Amino acid sequence: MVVLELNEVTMRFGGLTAVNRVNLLLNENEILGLIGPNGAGKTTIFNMITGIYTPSAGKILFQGKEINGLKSYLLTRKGIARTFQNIRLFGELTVLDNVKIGGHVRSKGNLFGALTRLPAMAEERRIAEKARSFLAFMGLAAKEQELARNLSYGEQRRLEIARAMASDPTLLLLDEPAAGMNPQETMALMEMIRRIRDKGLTILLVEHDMKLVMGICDRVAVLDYGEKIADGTPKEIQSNQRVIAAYLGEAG
Amino acid sequence: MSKKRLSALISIGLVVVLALGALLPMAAFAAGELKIGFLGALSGNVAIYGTQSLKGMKLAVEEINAAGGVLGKKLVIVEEDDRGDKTEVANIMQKYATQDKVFAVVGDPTTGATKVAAPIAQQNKIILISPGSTAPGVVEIGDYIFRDTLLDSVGAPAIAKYAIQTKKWKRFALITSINNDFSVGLSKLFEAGIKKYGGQVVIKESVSDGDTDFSAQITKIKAAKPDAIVFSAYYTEGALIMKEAQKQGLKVPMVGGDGLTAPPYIEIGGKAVEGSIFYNGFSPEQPTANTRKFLDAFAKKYNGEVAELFAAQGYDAVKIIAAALKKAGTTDPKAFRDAVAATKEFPGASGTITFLSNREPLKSPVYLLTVKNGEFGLLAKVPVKE
Amino acid sequence: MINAYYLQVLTIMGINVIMALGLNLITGVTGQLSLGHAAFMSIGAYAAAILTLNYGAPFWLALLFGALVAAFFGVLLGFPTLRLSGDYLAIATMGFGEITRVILLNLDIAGRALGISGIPHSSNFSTVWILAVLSIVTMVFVGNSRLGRAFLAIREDEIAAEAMGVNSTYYKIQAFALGSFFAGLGGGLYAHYITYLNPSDFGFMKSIEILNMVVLGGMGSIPGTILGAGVLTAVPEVLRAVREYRMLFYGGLLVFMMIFKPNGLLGGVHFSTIRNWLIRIFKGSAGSPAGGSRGGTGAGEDAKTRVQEG
Amino acid sequence: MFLQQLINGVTLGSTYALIALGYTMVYGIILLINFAHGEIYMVGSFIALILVVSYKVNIVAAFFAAMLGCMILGVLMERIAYRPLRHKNSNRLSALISAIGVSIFLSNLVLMLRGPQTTRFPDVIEYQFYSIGPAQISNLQILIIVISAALMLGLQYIVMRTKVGKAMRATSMDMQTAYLMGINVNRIVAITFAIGSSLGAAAGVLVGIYFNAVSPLMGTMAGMKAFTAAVLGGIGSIPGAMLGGVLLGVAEVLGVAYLSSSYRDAIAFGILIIILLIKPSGILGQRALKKV
Repeated sequence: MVVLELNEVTMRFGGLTAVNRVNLLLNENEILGLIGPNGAGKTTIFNMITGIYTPSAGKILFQGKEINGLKSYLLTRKGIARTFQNIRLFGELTVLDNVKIGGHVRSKGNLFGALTRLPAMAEERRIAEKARSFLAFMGLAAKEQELARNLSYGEQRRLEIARAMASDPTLLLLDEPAAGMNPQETMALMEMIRRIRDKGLTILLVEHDMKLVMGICDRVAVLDYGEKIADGTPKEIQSNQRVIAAYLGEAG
Repeated sequence: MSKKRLSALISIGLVVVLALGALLPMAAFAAGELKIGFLGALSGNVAIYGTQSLKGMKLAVEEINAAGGVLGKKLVIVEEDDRGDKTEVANIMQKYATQDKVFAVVGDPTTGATKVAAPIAQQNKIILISPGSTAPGVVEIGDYIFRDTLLDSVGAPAIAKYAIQTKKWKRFALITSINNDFSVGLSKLFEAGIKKYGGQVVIKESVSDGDTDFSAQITKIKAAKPDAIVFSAYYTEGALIMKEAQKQGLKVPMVGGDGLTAPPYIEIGGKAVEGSIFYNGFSPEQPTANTRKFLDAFAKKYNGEVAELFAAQGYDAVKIIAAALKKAGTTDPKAFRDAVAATKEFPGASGTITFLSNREPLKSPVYLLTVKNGEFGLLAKVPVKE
Repeated sequence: MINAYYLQVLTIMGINVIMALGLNLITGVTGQLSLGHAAFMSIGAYAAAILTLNYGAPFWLALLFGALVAAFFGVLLGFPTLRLSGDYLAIATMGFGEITRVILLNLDIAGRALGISGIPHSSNFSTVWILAVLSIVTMVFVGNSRLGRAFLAIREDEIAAEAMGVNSTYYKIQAFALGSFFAGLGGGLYAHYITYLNPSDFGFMKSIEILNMVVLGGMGSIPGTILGAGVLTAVPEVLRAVREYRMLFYGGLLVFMMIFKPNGLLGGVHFSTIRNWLIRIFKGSAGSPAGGSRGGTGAGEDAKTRVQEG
Repeated sequence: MFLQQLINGVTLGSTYALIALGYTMVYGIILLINFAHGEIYMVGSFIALILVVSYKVNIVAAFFAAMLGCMILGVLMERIAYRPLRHKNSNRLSALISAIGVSIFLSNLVLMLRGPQTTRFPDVIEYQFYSIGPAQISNLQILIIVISAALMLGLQYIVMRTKVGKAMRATSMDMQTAYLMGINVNRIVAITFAIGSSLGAAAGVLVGIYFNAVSPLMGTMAGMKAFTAAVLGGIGSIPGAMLGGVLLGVAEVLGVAYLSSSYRDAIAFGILIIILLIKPSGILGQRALKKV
């Protein structure tokens, strides 16, 4: 089953075309890697899928329904969760609270609930329990009372993932999850991403670390100057002449 | 110890120190003193009136004490700055009543603050004399509440009559300052007065205290072709309005109340305010013997400063209190109150003052003044009867 | 020892606590700087006073009515303006405050510049503090709920909050409505304590005064806000010098706090934190497992767990 | 009468524009609403007043002295109240609150030193009137309009054509990158405050001359109105400040002329809120995409 489909999606900023008629398919329970040189349009695609930008043209379909221009909180309700390239945690809140907020769309409670404590208590316990399970899953259980801003860089990256998972998404978008991690941390992260997939999630990954991309992705799509230049298994991509040219071109 | 806990401890310490400070006795109570509380703003936007009243009060207390005090005791003024803030007024009044145990309060010069303080004074049976409030609804608060101002309900018709019958002006533009309670109240009286004597209000405009641009209003007023501009608020805006009229070539005089009769009106307005007419209960330029005496003493005490209306009224309030105390022979609230209420034809610096049975002041005469050659000049003295 | 004067200062302190808690919810918890809190206070005060004076309504009904009207205006202002962010919102709320003042100056039912006088003196120490305690409890409950976490998430990072499914506009309006409700409640109590209302008492400076309470105590912290309201009500009464230079002091305080202690005296301190310190003090600090290596919150939670186990 | 009201409005609007230029400049570079700008304007007015009245200084000299004085004040203010915050990387609300603090401090300092009363600004320029059909305009009104326009053009030139201006624009786009490119960001921000504050002082002196009145409380309301003007025109845009100022002045005057003078201030702030809602970027402003 197709979870996400990009159909001729284009994004222009003034005179600049950042993304040009990109097509992309993401199947259920698949890990798709999105790579490309800097400025190729990866993050723009990310921001379109998550509702920060509305595409100038083309369609984005999630589970067969068009989601162009939907606000990001609605997308989260539908089952799309994300992490951020430049970490955006709730720094002054505890690790546990961060994950609890991640579960916002999967829990109930309003002003009335907050004031009449009793029914809310049970719900609160359920929220906390769930949040703790995600923390444990990401190996952060011991840190639950720390303030998020006090975590190490790698821990913050993992907390972002835990927080995103708390919204019970169908599709998880990871924006450079390994940035700033050391090789050991990256290895551990790869393992975690695999385990997330094993839980039944579909994952779209933007990443520069080729070892990680080639190591865990089922499929890889390559962008250059806003256009998709290749799409295939890691093996196919590694031997694709256009891809090599694009990367070498950048290096040279 | 974490930084957080340290700052929490500091906070708790702060609270404890504050609490202790508040519980310490405020001032040693000297047996030979009678305390009068001063209410008014010494800082903030309305500080002019408070500062003036306090100066007048201090002069009065000095004179009384020099003459041996009252009932063998010296008078002392307890002063706090209420900044015109109503919460402050309430707190200070309550403090005077409970901590300082004053037997009388002079203040506040503004109506609004007086309305906040008066119920507390009434409840504690403390005489309160406001040296400035003129709007209705003040003395009605209780039988311990008085004021020694010239009531607008006397002055406004008098000046309207003069403008219409003597000056033969018929068409008036009425300007109100909408954020000034004195002005809003006075405008109604002006309107009624103008109507009563056969004049006509051809246009009504609003300004706010603190405005400096009146160009749009003056352009409108000019088109309405009035004989005079009636302005019910204070001298600063009054003078600036006349300046603007002068710039736009609108050559009509201003008619107003005692809010305009202060030296800055002429200072700011210059030639533009020539020919303005207004009423006042107090005229430094045409003083009676009592006023002369007060003005000289005031100038001597405050480096040659010319006393303004609020200073004279603050001075009179203290003098009225002292006289009543002497007459009552006791500080017993009931007897003292009755003595204040019985004040009749008191020869004050701001005019002759009688308290009517409803505790409203009757001040006579009312002076009608004008601006001539850059100075205030007397037009007429209008005696006022009950 | 408690005479009428202390009682009055404490009562006004209680009113300030209620209003400051309202602003803390908007500015401290949700991170939306409001410079028009006094306007909501005035709306509550006038609505309540008009109800008791002109319609003879019972005091408690007038209070509730005033608070609800204020909340209604909070929503009204919220709907359009909350799409604005940061300083634009602050300026819009300031504009709203000025507009409210001008409208009150033009309303006959509000007595124009003459204001409303003779309001029954119905507020007293106990009503004010019962309501203050109720407000504190409400704030604590809200703070520990899904609603409160949504507010906090918006303050911390609006884009991330939206990405977590928090409809930020909806929650910001709720924060404004709730915060304005408490401003209105405080206003109603104020009206029935001071017994006289005038539009000039609810200007920009009043908003700043309330903001100062929150900033001094610690934005987002309930105990901090209470402390801030308490200190700024008491200090001018005790220190004469502070009373005279008050506005100067307020201005300087804002700058000073922002530079040296932007989180206020008790920033990040919650009732649970204080409870944990107390537990620690009474149980002795021996055998503390956390060793205080991290912030107070972490260490405190350990203590709490121990108590629950024990 | 309409023409006369239009002239009234344009003159009033020019005074707003003069103050608005300082707001827009500072906001354009460091995204801070310099709340204290209205107070700078007030202080400028007082400096000129004191020089002219007490020291019998020539008005032109007093004008420049006021600009210099406020330039120093502006730089000091930035150094004490804003720079520490910028270096701490604290959020923008902190900077705004700090700015409000400076504003309250300055206005109350002058209030304590001078008292609340309005002081007369002497007539330093002889009035002359020129007729335009049924309306008339004074030499002073022309002077204010001309000086506002000249200062706007001068400022536009500095920002667009000079090296310092280029550095300012770079700083406004991305402070971090500008710093990495070797621009002394602190110096550029200080220069911005210096220019902005001296413009505020110029406005203060001109308005003092025009309305003949100076008071410690004049800064707050004028500042709020001028800020509204800056937002109306598109904050950050220099021609926008001019346009916004004039439009606001005309709207206010026409509001008094044809609606009601008692709602005057509500009209100005009503416009502010409506603009913020309909086009937060203002008439000439550009809308920036938020970065994620």
